[in-house]
Amino acid sequence: MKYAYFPGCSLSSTGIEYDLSTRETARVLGIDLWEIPEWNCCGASSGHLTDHLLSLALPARNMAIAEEAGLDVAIPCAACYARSKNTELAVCNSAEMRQEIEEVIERKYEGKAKARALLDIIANDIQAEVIKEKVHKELKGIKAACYYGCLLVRPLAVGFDDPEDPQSMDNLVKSLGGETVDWAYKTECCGASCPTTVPETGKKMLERIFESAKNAGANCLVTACPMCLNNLDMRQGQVEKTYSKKYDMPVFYFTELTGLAFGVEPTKLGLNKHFVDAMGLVNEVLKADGRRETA
Amino acid sequence: MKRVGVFICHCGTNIGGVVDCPKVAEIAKDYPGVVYSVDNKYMCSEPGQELIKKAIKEQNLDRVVVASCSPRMHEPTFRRCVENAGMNAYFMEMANIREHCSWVHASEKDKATEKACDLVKMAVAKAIMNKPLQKATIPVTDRALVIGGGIAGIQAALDLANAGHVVDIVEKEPSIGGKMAQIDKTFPTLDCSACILTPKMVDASSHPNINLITYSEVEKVEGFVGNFDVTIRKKARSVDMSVCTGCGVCMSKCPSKVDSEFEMLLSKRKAIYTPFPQAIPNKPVIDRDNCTYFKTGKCGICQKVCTLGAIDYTQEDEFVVTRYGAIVISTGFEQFDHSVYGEYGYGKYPDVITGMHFERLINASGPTMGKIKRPSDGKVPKNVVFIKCVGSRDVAKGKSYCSKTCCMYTAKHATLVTEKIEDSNVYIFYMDVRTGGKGYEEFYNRTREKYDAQYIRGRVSKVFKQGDKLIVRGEDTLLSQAVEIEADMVVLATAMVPQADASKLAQKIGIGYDKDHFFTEAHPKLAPVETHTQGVYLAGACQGPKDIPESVAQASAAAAKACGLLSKSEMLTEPIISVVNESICVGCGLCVPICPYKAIDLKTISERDHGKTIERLVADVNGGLCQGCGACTVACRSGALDLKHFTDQQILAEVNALCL
Amino acid sequence: MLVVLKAKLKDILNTLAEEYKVLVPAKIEDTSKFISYKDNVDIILDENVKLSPKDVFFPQTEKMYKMKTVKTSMELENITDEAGKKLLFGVRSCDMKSLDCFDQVFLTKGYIDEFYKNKRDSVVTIALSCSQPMQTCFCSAMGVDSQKAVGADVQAYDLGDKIGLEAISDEGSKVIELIKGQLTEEGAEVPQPGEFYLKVDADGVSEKLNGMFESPIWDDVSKKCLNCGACTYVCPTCHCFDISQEVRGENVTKYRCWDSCMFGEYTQMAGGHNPRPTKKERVRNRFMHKLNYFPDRYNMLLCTGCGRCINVCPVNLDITSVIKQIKEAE
Amino acid sequence: MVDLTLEIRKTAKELLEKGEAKVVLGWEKGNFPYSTTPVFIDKPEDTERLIWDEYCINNLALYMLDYKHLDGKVGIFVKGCDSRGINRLVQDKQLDREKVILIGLSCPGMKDEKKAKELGPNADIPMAQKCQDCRYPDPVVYDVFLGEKQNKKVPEKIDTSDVEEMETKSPDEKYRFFTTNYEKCLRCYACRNVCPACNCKECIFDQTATGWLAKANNVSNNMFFALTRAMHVGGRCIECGECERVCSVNIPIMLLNKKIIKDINFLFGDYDAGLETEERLPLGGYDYTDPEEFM
Amino acid sequence: MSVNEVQQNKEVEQNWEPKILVFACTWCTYAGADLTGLSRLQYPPNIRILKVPCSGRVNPQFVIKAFQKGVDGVLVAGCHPGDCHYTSGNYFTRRRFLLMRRLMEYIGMEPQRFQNRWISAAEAPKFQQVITEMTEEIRTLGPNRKLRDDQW
Repeated sequence: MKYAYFPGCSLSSTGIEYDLSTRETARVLGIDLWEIPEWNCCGASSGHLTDHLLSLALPARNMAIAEEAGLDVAIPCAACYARSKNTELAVCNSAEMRQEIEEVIERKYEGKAKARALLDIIANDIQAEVIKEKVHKELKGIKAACYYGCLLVRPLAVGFDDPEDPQSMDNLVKSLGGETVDWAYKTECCGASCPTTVPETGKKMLERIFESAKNAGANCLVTACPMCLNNLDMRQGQVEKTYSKKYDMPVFYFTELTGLAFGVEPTKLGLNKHFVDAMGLVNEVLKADGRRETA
Repeated sequence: MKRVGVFICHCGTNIGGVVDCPKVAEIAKDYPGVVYSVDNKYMCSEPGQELIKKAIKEQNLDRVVVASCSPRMHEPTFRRCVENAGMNAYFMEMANIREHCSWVHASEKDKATEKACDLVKMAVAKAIMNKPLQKATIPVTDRALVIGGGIAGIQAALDLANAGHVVDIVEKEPSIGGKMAQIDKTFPTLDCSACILTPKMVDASSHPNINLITYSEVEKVEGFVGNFDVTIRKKARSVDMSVCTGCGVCMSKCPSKVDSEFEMLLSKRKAIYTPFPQAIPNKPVIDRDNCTYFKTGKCGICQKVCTLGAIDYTQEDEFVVTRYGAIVISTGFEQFDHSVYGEYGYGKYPDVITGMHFERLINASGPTMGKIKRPSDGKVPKNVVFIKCVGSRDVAKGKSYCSKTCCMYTAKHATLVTEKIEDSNVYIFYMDVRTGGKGYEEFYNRTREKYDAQYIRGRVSKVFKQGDKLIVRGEDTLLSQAVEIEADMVVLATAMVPQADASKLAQKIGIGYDKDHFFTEAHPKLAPVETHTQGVYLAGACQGPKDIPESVAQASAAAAKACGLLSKSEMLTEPIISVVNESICVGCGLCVPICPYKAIDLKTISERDHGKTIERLVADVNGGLCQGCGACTVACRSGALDLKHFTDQQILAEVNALCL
Repeated sequence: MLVVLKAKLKDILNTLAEEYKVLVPAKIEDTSKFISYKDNVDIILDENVKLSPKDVFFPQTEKMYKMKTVKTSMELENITDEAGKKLLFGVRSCDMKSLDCFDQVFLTKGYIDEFYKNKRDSVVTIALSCSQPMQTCFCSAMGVDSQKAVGADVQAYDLGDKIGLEAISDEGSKVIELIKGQLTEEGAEVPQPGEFYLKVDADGVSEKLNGMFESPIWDDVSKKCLNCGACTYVCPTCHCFDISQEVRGENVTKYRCWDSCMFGEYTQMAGGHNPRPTKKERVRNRFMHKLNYFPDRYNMLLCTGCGRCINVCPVNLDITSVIKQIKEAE
Repeated sequence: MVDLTLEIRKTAKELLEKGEAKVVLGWEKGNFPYSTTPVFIDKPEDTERLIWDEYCINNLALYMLDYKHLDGKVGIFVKGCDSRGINRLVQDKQLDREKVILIGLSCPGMKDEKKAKELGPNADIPMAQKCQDCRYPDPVVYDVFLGEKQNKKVPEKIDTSDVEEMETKSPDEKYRFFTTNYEKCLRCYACRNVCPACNCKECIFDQTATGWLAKANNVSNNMFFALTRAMHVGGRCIECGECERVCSVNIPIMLLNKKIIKDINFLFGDYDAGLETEERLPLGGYDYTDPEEFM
Repeated sequence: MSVNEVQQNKEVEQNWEPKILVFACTWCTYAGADLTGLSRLQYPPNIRILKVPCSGRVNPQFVIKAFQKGVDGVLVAGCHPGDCHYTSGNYFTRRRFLLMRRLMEYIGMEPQRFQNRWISAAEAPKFQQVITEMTEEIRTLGPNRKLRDDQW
């Protein structure tokens, strides 16, 4: 199983632990990730605010390179995945758009290379048994509130799971031996840029997420989007101060959990880089004798 | 040359506003054959028709061309008009210069006038070629078929039976009653639904002229008005109806329990069951999918306990073919499958239910004996939230139309909640409140004032569980702020859609249906209960969302129409049928497989052929069966087969009239 | 006799083209007929054209006059042929003889067909003798001299690589005058035609047919005929026509068009009666008309032996065999 | 060309003498070496006139229309195309199969009579166009068979290379090709009268009163005649090529018929007319799964 | 008379308007056209609707005759397969006109000039759209000379 790998800007900077854990997880699962040479930024939210053709052409160049290599593209970050998928659909659905894009990127792109969310690959393509088999250290003690965010599973054409009630991350965490909780804010927006631009509204949105996760009995949040992790992890302290609440809920990338379960060194996964201390829970999990007899 | 009279209608300003009618009348004077051409404000009005009759006499016209609205609307009117003046009805030809001209070319007046002239020219050319036709008579079988045994079907059957006609009601479910049997109270009078329905059901079952054919479906419909040969599949009940007295022993003894569809899966029924206590016929039927005997071959308790030996596992589906003169379709509606609205959490949260579930909860003979209890934990809910327009008025995910009845039954539900549960709070999310019937507005106001139901104008964006509460998040557009309500129970007022197999039934019978699969009436205003297929009538929600008063009114209307048809032993048929010119026909039989009504077959004729009498095959059209589609005329290479009123010559004349 | 090299023929035609609209026998779209002369035209001199020149004088569709209905009255408008003299070059004796037959029908016996007459008078003909008759030719048997055409304005002789010209009528001498410059005077005598493949002896046929209306041979003869109109439409002497009209709103054009006795509809009467209902009557009528009725009326056969009907008949029904059968019948 | 003439004469003589057949249809020599002509023998001694050579190209099936009311049987020699002509008449109910005794002959392919006229008798004369395209040299139906069958490997499908080549042309080129051809059409109706599929009692072109086609000869009316006849024989044409052979002005009529046959094969499934008499005709029925192009 | 461009351009300047004949089946397309009128959906005034009981009644010969008489485009429209009031009329229409369209294109008629569409009684917007599109297509093609009998 070989994929072209598109890390995207976040995974080379603020979301570095997402990149580290992705590579580790792929190594263990035997997924060969071929990083797209000189990939360019997918344009994320600013791209399609400025110009529609620009927002399609940017990811198209990366997809074109992957297509020349005959590979589908594995994309961890939700925003990059959404942009790339839109480009792929635009090219497949209209010949004129494809021609326009090909003129801009001066390459051929017929839409044969498919944009695939990393979560979709690991949770849906790879059988649960294969994952269980690879689990070295069951995640006893993890009660995760799986947070998909508003971009990963919507709209229907782009998403790979039920837009209202997605289950793929939940199933993955369960096959890693962890527990998940049923809570209402799975797909509610984390505020994206609001916490920085309109802080009171942004913090209110985050507070509601933490509140709902807390009520549901979760002791940590799991996400697949660097923007969401930023907001949930970095701003948890400010929200606690503003609303004088105590959450201290670590926020993981799902690839960190898979790495952890596969027995990879926590620091190799970047688990020590979180704002809300994650190592406490991690050590608890490692201590709990969930160790499996086998290696 | 035929003397043609041309009459251009202004239709008030509908045509006159765009088409220069006097000019068209003037130009028409020069068309070959036209001897009299005049325009008038309203041709279809009394003075307009008088004008035509006078002109026919004074100018001794052979043909009349009326340029006005669509023939689908006033062709019968003008045919009768010319007939009264002594001219053959089929000498009248119409040019549609309203729907096809003035209304659609409003901004291009002169082009529209030019087009009107062309259309009149075509009509004149065709009229000249028209031959006198007489309506033929075909026998009418004095028996009616009602498809669907809900309130509409029952009402139609009763009216037909009281008028002395024999009626068969075919009902898919084991008992008649339809959706109304599930309902508790009816708005706006709040009288109990069963109390007004069951007497009619009893009347229907005991009426000498009505036969109930329940647990059966229409398999095939052949023939035509007055002579519909309908094949009905009587599904195997596994109970011999003639022997069974409905004592109910078998039902009590039957071990296997199944979710009851009638109770909206809120409670159980047995594998051998009657859908509800007041079922008519009150004799059980075995649900073969869930009966252990049919699944594994063991059990058979019901047969053992039945003292009269009425249980018969070997029963097979039975096909009955009967001839009917008229068909009334009243197959009713179903609730819209709103699982597309994941955001309401239906199916995930048991306390999010639909209006019909609520009807069963408040129904005295329902699963909770009338006590409103939450399906999840059986507690009596305090805060009940109603969400209207679920699936209706939503082009993106649901249906584009308004389902008409939800506003009223949601108001009714709100009233009943406040009545039955003290200090309960009722919230209703709505876009608009539509109270278009007698006493409806007053009922709605009473719900708001006396029963202080909270009407919140806004849509609900999400329903999610928090603890054992259901948080309903929406917006209140009047206060323009977000709203969150902790509810104990949420009731969705889902849209009304036709039965899932409506389009299949329509294709079997040969009637039209619209994009939402509601059956298409002949004309929304002028013929709401008729269909384009003569002898087939519509009643109730199968034709569009409707409440009970309208369904009953439509049912009686449909019955009246059917009575009009069945009252005569013969009826006049459209003379527009195919006819064979035997001198040209060579008997090749290419036309025979074309006819969908099997109206053509080959017959042997004998004739003199140069001194010898010879016998040869020629095609023969059965005038009664032929419906005049004309597909056979194209298959006939030598033009021996022609369709009256749309003959090759007539159509060629119309085409030639266009030539430059 | 005045002579010109065949190679030089084009110059002759060019000079004539200044005076007349010249029509020449040529190959076109893998059939051959008389078409207006242009220099890229593929002229045929060694055999007769497949479609006879009769449509120059008696076109397949000939507009007669136009009518326009105005209110209740009607205006008539005559149609005149486009002006200008025509010159028909290379007409064979058999086709010239057919013109002779046409003249009898259209110009004699007290009735002049204006349409035909205008066309006939406006055409000057240069007949051409046949050096080698085609396989299906039998004009001599029909009393036609293949070397000397009847009624031609100029008689041309095929002298191998040269063509000899001899003015017959004064119209013809005018033509010769025009091209005199390009002609040289040479002593040459009229060549004798080659040997005919088809041998048939037609004399006495007309008289014999008088009593043969009910003869059984017509059954045999007509059995294989398909009753199509091919023979009548390529035959230079067939002149049956029908009159019809084309209606366009209030404008009507009356026209004359070829018809064929072979078609059933030709004799279809109002009320459905048809005096010639089956192909037996029609085939008999075709031969009787050519070999009996026409000679009775105009004492000349209505067949000039051009052989086109034999050439084109789908079932090879051969008039010469029919003549033989008539002669042998008792 | 194996000489069956003697066998033919013997068979015909037996049929007539035993009274099995009232008349025998065959070919006899015409006035020219290249012309044979149909002959109707009803006396045993006349069977000497029957011959079998490489010019017996006429399709004799059509003559059965004249024997519809003959009380007694008719013997008829049938090549491959003639036998399909018989099936055509039987399927169109114009011929009662019992009324005809079919004597089958395997056909080696007949010579082109028109070429023979041009090239003279001693040149080697090519095979007629209709025989070059022939796919059924052996009769598909017969009662008696003379000589041996060729069992030639029948080309699977009708050769429509000329049709495909025409289809590649531009609209104006195609129109110019067909109008120049049909401009010279004399409307002599030979193609109609020779066609076994044109077995109407009275053709619409013989009913000018109805107004389908005026008698005037111009390219527009000639095209109406050509297209209408092509549609009328659509799905029933047995590809015998007689229409093209008998056309007095050599119009390539089969180009139209073959186009319709190609389309029928493509649209409604392969169908060869005249192979049997029971199957439903392509235009005599429909299928729910017919290609949908009118949505 | 093969296509002569000169006459075609001459006619275009004389503000030629495309003339399109529409064969509409009474039960569906004619009713659809009525509904287009009822809903006041505007479309170009170049079509002339000829009512036939069923699209199955339309003989391909009418189409050729229309082109002979100088029409620039022909549309044959009927009910969607399965909706035919006579159950199977339009199935035959589909078979006949699948062949006819290809034959007309084969002899050189531009495909846009002869179209077939299924338009039901409820599809007023589709009727408007089909007519508008077809009129534009034919306007760009110019007047039709092919098959036209303009000898008179």
